[in-house]
Amino acid sequence: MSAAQRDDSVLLEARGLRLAFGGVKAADGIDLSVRRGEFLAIIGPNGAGKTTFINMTTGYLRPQGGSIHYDGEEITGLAPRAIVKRGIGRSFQLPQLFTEHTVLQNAALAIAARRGVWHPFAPLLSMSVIDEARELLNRFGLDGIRDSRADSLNEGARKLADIAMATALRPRLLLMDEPTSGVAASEKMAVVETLARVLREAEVTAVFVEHDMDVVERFSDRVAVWSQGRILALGPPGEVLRDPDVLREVIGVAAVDPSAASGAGPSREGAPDA
Amino acid sequence: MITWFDENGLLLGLALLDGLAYAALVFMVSVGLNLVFGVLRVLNVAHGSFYAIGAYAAASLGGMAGLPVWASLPVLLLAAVLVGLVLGPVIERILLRRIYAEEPVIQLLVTFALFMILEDAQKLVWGVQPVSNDVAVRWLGTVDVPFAGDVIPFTKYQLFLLPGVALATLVGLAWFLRRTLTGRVIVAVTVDREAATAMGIDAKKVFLLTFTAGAVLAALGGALASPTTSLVPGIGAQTIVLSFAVIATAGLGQIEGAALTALLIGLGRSVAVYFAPELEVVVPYIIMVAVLLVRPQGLFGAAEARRV
Amino acid sequence: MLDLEGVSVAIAGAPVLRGVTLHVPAGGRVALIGRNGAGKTTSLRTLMGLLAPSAGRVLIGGEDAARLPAHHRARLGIGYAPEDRRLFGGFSVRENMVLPAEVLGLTGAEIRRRLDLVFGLLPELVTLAPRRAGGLSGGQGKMVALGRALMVGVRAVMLDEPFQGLAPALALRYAEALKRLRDALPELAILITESNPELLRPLVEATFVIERGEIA
Amino acid sequence: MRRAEPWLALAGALALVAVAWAAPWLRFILTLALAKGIAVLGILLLLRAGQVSFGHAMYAAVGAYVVAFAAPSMGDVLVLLPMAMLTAGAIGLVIGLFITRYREIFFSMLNLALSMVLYSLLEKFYAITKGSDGIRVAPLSIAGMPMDGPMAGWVMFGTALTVAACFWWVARQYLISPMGEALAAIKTRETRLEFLGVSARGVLLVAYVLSAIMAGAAGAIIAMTSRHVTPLLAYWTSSGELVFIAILGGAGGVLGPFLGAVTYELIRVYAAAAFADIWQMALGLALLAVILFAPGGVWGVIAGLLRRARAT
Repeated sequence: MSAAQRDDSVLLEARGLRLAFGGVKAADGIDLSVRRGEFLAIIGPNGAGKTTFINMTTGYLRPQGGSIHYDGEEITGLAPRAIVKRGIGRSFQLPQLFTEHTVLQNAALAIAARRGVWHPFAPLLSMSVIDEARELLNRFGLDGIRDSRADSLNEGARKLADIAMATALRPRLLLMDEPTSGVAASEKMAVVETLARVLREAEVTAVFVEHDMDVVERFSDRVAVWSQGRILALGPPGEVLRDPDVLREVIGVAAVDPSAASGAGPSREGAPDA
Repeated sequence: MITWFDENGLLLGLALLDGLAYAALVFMVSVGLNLVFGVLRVLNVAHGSFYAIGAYAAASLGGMAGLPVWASLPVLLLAAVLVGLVLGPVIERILLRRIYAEEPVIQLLVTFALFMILEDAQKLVWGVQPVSNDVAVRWLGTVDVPFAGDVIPFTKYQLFLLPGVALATLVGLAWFLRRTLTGRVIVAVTVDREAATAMGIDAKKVFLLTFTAGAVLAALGGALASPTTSLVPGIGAQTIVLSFAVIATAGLGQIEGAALTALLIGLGRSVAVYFAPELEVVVPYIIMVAVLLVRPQGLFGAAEARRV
Repeated sequence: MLDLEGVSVAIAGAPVLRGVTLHVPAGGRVALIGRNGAGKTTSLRTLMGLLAPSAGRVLIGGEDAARLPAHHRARLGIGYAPEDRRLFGGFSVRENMVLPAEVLGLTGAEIRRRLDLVFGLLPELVTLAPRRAGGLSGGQGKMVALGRALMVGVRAVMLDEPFQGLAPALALRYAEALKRLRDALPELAILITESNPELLRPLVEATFVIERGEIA
Repeated sequence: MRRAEPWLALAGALALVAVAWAAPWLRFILTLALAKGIAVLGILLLLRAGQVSFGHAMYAAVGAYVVAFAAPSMGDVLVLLPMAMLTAGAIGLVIGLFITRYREIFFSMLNLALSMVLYSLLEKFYAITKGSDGIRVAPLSIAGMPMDGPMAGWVMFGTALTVAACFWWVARQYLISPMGEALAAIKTRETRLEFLGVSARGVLLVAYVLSAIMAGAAGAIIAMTSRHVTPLLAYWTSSGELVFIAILGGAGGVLGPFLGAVTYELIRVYAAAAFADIWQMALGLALLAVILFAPGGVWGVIAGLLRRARAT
């Protein structure tokens, strides 16, 4: 996404978010503004509070302090359903599919959810819904497996179906929790490219948690680095991913030493599926 | 208020004493049900039948001719252990072992079928006429309990023995689960059956052991109840629904919670017996609904760990 | 040490493994590579006896394991760190590690000896030891799962996707721990699953690739 | 399978009429079986959401007592039946608002608890309900015509068959509608449903109220057929019986409940005749046999036969 297209006005604004589980601070004063139309990547070590941020923004967890504004309106502590209605969608680290339904039925249910499910006697798979569902699956390259049951899919397809369901609601902001985890390394780039194309076409603003630095580098406009419930750094990927603090904390190399980064063992392309 | 107390003080005292004894019995049964559910993940509808059969067996054994009076107490224990050790392993091995992988509704129905079978079996063995044997209660005699400037004569059996056994069970079970290896093994299986197996734990043995222990506890509850009441068909059904109420109110997998809830429900019910007899059966459920309205996961239950 | 010979496994009627043959020699370090759903976890679970093969043979230390109940694997010195950690959340980290050793009936002295060994290999665990396992982050949990597997796994350990979900920094530390393991316990057989072959190359001597339930 | 179902239903209905005509003493049994099948249909809806109600007999009891109380003043089948359904539905709505917050064991046990509350109220408030003696239902009429003798039996049989057919159709359409499919989504991934902006509670509530209405209709038919209502209708074992029939019939198809109910009632009648004292035991053994050896239930057996017939 080029800078020219971007509208710099803020779509989502989090101020001073705090949440602790037991003694562990999952959010310790998070301030973050997400701009309209941007792709913002969140990186950081395990347990830094990345998923917690998504959970708070989508109403799954209620912050103990701070506020979240979306499009000028305060949405702090609203229920997930109310937040979905305002145009915020999400996908999950572990894909949340209806496992006893087919891929097509999953998509159709998501579409029906947008249009309203309260019709007791119209079949779910009526023509109008099927057409839209197939179009949706087509866009994500899932049409070939539309009649497979969701629990029989491989992880990559499950991830895509999960995101497809979130986009079926036509959100304006989409939060994705590790969209590429579980996707085989060889397929990862193709999956992300598909995803980026679909989201760009629909003019969706995206926030995504990601462990793969290549994906972050290629697909984000800005990167936020999470560490122990705080934002350690925020900026364009070219800058942030070269910051020595970030390298030490997140990527695990002592300094900007090319031999260390490409040496033996899991290196910065490391943690393959994570 | 004062005049009410003058008129009803004795009745209230009696209700509290009765409630305490009753709560002790309810605890014995529901803690076993809870333990079995925690480990096997099967809600055993036939658990109440163990209670009933324990009670009938105790009454029959205790009624044998030539038994010295002092033996009336050990006989209760003996009956419970016999019933639990015979029924528990047989049922676990033959029936439950086949259904651990099934859906909950199937498991419920299997134990429901078992309940129906055991219900008729009781009628075949002990008939439908009331059976009673209160030698143990009479042998221990009564004690005068001072209450609100008055005295209430109450049986020692109900005042000391029942709460004593319940308390010993509570403390013993909590100690066993936390401090002994077998206890920790049981807890590990409760948390994660497969991981426990990979750690070298024989989950099948743990299931057998736990189910048998649950059966003994239920039978012991019945055996201890037998000298205080006359036994009729249907006591098993009554007990199981009450135990369901206790564990749902307490929250699943709670031992101390089950004890406090049993006390709450036992006292509530016995107060109702004296002051609003038509509400006797309803009170435990009113308590349960009231609690779950405020705390959907039960009084002491932890909210489900969320994972997205 | 660990062998699958033409093993087929079906889960809920759907075939997951089709005639898989896999050999991990004593003291060998072997990677099992494949994408998600290819059958890696199923292979390990079958070796652990948690799934029963519909065809083929499972050998542990050269012996047919068909009649061996699942919980006997630990007795044979096989440790297992599942992909999703599966720690006992209410126990402390130390209790999690000690439990399998106690179940085997090891003496207190032997348990302490093994604990010291594992703490030496995985120094991170020393500070974690008193903490409740339920409160750990995913990455820390992976370390504990490895430590727990090593408490009984004296002849072999099976690690299921140990790097999955680890941030790069933690993945690096985990890999270092595996290297220390290799140097300190040369007689220990290790079977690791991974979806990225590059990652394990420096750590293993042999690699099997599994695709759609078959060794490619 | 789904396409064959209407034909199977028609064939089944004709078979029932033929049996009721050939063996009049079975007509009474079959009417009760159809009524129970209707209640079980409601259980089936909840099972689709993965929830087991161990207390739905309470709604059957509500329907039955509505008939018993109202029959002396307005004893017309065409009035009593909707009245019973409405009352059961209204109570189901009130209870449902509370109970749809809970899942699994809590859902089961709360239903059971509330049914036991109703049971003891019915039993203890003798002045109103005549306690465990129960109430005799006053003579009835249909569309103004008094019912008596063998004609009454046929009217009730016809009523049961008609109501069963209507609810069969309703359930069949409902289950493939978005709301019905969302029920199955509650079973597999309720979180996702919420994040699609759909109220899982609302979805479950609709099914719950519908199931209460079905049970209410069943109770009304039972009361009008047997002409005697007792608190036992609400007892938890009656609820267990409904779940039992649902599994016996097989949870696969919408016809299952009726197959299960007819099978169940026949086993019960013959067990009661053959082993008077241990019919419960015989029934329990039959249930175990079905679960262990024919897990698909009667519906599963028939579906298997049909598939084999088509294959050859």
